[in-house]
Amino acid sequence: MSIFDILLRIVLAFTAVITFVTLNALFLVWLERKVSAVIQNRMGPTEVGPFGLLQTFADALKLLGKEMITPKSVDQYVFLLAPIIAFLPAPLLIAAIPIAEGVGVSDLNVGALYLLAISNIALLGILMAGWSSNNKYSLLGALRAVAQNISYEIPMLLAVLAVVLMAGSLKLSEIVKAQETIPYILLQPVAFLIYFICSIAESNRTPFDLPEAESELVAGYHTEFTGMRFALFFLAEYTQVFVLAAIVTLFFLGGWNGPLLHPIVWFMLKTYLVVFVVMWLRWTYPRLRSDQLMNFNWRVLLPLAIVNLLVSTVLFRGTVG
Amino acid sequence: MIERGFWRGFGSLLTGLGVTFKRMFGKNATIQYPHVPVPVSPIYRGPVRLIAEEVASEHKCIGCLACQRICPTHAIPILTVAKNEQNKNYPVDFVIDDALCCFCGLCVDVCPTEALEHTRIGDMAATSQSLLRREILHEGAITSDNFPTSTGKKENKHV
Amino acid sequence: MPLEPEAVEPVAEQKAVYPELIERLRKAGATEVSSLDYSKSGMDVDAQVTPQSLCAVASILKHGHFSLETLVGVDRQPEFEVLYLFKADNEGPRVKLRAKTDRETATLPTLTNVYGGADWYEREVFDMFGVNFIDHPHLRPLLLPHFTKFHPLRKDFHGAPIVIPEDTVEIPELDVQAATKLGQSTGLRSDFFLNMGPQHPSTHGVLRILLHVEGETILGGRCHLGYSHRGTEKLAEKKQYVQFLPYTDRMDYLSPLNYNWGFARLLETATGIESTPRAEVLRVIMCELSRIASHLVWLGTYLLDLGAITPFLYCFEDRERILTIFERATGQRMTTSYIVAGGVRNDVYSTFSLEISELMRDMRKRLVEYDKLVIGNEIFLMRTDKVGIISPELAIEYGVSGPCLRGSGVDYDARRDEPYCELYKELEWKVPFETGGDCLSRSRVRMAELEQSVNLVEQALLKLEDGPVRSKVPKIFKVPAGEYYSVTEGPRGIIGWYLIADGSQIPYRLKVRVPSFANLQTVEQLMPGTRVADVVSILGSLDVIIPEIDR
Amino acid sequence: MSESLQSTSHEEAGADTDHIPPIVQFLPLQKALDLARANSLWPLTFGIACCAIEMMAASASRYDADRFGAGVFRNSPRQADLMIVAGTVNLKMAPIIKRLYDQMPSPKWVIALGSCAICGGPFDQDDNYAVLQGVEKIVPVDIFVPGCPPRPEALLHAILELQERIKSGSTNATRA
Repeated sequence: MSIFDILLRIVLAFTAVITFVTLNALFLVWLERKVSAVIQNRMGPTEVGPFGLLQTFADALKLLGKEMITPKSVDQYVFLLAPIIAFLPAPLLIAAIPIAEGVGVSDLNVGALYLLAISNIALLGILMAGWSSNNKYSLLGALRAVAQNISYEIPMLLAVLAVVLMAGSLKLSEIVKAQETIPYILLQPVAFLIYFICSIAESNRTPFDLPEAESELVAGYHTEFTGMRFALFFLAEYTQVFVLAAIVTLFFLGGWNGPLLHPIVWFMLKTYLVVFVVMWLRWTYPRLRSDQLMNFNWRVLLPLAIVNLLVSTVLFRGTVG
Repeated sequence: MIERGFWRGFGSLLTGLGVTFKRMFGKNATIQYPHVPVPVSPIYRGPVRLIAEEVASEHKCIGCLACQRICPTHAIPILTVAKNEQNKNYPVDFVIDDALCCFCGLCVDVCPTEALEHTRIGDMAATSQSLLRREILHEGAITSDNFPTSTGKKENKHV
Repeated sequence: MPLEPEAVEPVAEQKAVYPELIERLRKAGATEVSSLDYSKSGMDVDAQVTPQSLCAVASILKHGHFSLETLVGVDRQPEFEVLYLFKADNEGPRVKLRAKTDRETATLPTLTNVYGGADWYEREVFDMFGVNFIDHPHLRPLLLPHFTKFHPLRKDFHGAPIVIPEDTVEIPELDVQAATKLGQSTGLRSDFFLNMGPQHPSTHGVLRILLHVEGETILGGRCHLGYSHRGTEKLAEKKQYVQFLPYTDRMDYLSPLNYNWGFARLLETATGIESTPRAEVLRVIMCELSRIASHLVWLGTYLLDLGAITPFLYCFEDRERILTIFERATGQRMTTSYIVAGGVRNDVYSTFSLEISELMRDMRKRLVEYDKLVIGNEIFLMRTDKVGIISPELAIEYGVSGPCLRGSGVDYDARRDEPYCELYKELEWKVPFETGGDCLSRSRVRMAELEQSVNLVEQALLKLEDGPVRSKVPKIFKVPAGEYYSVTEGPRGIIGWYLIADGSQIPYRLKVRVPSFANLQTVEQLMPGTRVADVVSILGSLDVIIPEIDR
Repeated sequence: MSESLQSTSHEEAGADTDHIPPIVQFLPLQKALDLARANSLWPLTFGIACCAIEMMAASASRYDADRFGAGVFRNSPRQADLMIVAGTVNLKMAPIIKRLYDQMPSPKWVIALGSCAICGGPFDQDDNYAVLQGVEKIVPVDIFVPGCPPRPEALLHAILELQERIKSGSTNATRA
């Protein structure tokens, strides 16, 4: 392979991933508005395009054309960099997710580890946003985000570890292959629950949406961001939701395994089902308080995750090892 | 007091999800406003108008100024009265300022000849404040569509 | 025109039922203590106090578990008078203390040492009349902007043109000193000030709270009011009684009918006009519907504050149905101007009862649903249980009323204990109350009240008989000279109207005692030690309406 | 009444930023942008008095302003396009409204909802000392909605009217 070939592949992959990230996020925002509308017995966007499908495009275009305000008191460079850093993991994560056997940008050997590691870069962006805004609400939001993400990381890792233990590999396609007969949600229900809760907390969705708690912190860490910079946070958030759902699908729902339909269709169906559940939760629950959030993690989730890991080690690995 | 406990709490969360799930199949409550008119009560106190008589330029109004005096918000800034040949009062200039009006209906209540009435217009919007001062003496029957302030482009164009 | 306080008519011997109290007030230094006819003036005991004896007399009342209902400043021309209205719990008397001060010195001792709740009231009087209260902890303008140099409710004030100084385009200086005093600053300064509002999603309007926080823990906080002050009480002194009706709607726009009723009742007490039986039933039905609508907005916005959006839309959907009925019956959705002295303005439409009973049937189902979705929800319980506890003592001291008072275990409801409408005695219902005093208790009281209101409406519908809806009212409406007070129970608590009439068509002084004012005042006491998220929860559970407070 | 505020309102519309118009303007792009802007009016969560409740009702299920893309209420002025002044503006509030307006990124629009916001309404009577005679004294208003309070559909109508005006490019807002 010549250098030209490699470059072309990189460019192609990059374009494909960015396009997917954008379109997917726009679709998810539309979906979120429609789901909330259905739950709340109203219409949601209808007037812009068929079924309001173009609504989010109008929103995005508008945000592009908005004046970008950089308040005088902000920390200039950090403020400019923050949304980019927050958005960065979105394409990186999508690139590492296999959609079906051999379909995907890259199927890494340490895929599971990679996903967990990269997704936390966004946190840095959030912290930078909150710190540089020089706004107390932003700062509080960022601090909440950091505390919350770091705490929930641990039980999440432990839950994934249980899955990796069973599959015997960190490679995502291997993990999916291991679930050809029984998806891990049946074998590892506790790990699934822990992982699901933690990943909702990681992507700052209700009932764990404290970093941008609208009624307390105005708009949390992105209070001072306008136009496209704000849109980047938005894109990042919705991509994170998609990635969350994709990982749940890969780890617990058997990935693209399924009868009759094409594997890609199966994968997308399962992923969007999980996305729907996440949205459903958001439109049902109030949010927790920061100390309760921490309590729940350290007192309930973490011990549960450790016990779960121990038990599964004994049950599934004890005989082999 | 509500018993608190892990399982009860877990159950309550599921119950909550159940409620919203059931609502997903509920009836849609939205009135698609510009396409479908919003029903307005028959006694709705909309912007006030003067009832015109059969003979043009003759109104029931006898120029007693009771409405102007009772109006708590001074929303009838101009009400000029003249005398006709039979030495009877009649209005020559009658302006109502919808921007000031608080739609309390005291003027309609107080009118001795029932010359004033409320219209049923509920969706006024104007592009300038001066449009809201209405000369009601020679005004025809006003409706939501020909209300003087509106540009008449209520149908939203699809993109 | 100078106005002398009305000579008090002595009440017949057998009616003066509080001789012991009167005796004790006399001993403490009150002069001219007398009892009044409750049915005519809305007050039981009236006492003149000197500035020196004010605190001593008030202490007597405090030991008797009286709560401070409001302060009424009056410009008697030339001297100023401040009226202190007290109320004993349940069947006890209402007591009015009068303290005078002349125009030049305009000083009175503060009552804040005895009654903490006097704080804001005194600041309001300071705003409006320029009366100084000696030793008041922070006597600053409460409702007016800090740059105004006038006292609007003085009779010699006639709306001087105001020029806003150039520098006030900026948000005024933070009140750092007052906030620092509240917090126990440590040597290591990790504390800072967090400004909530006036544009903040959970302050329910334009309230501003300056929080002194350390991390997310609150050391103290101060409320800044007046961002929605509209000078209603001054306007009342320029409007005829009839013309003032629309303004009663706009004080508490979530329950305009209850305010309409309060004002109508005030005029009825003052003039002796009586309403018709049908009108009374209609009033009860409409006001209870209004209470339901108001509580629904509370439920929705409270959950919005706690982070759940969907209940808000459900509640508004139900509320829309009630508003549709209001619109068909009164002609407006919110600013109804429906209940007037002598009855109601117009009769209802033919399918009124049918529609309401259908709505109430659905409402019962909905209440069960709300109970499942909201009140039983574990996250809701975590956010409200043991948060923002108002003790019964605090509640009484600050004059808290309505569901907030009943959530603190004080069983008082003006509908039952000071029945201003015969119908409330005849119908079968009970006053819900909880003993927790926290946000959860207040929420549960409101949920129970929703159910009771549905009960009341359903029973009242059966009592609806044909007849006139308005009795004869003179065309030129005048109120005989005198002082009147009337109390009704709104969705947020006691709505009191204090009227000083001089016999003309226009009130001499009209003071509204709004429930949210006293309820909100407790928030400064509840905040220390909680977290930022709790402030939102506490504020939401108090269910305040800012334009009602600011007037 | 408020001389000082009025004189500064238009020059300082974007007081905390320097507004530089783009050098090259493409007409079709401008058209597309206007279309997008018209269909994506995010209002600022900002209620003052009675009208705020009707504003909330307009976004609730029965009227659902989200159908037109105007249901995304933003709490931060930095992310809002439309300021709906819903209620009485008094002298204490006026500087804050001005400030909020300045904090919004252009292009931005203002709807004066209800009598009070238009001209002081029922409260600007008999030399009232507290109330501003309409929010127009401090910020440029695009649409006036009479009513006390206006019905939710009046607000929807105002939004539609504003959309038309944005599409035809005839609003007060400066184009970015």
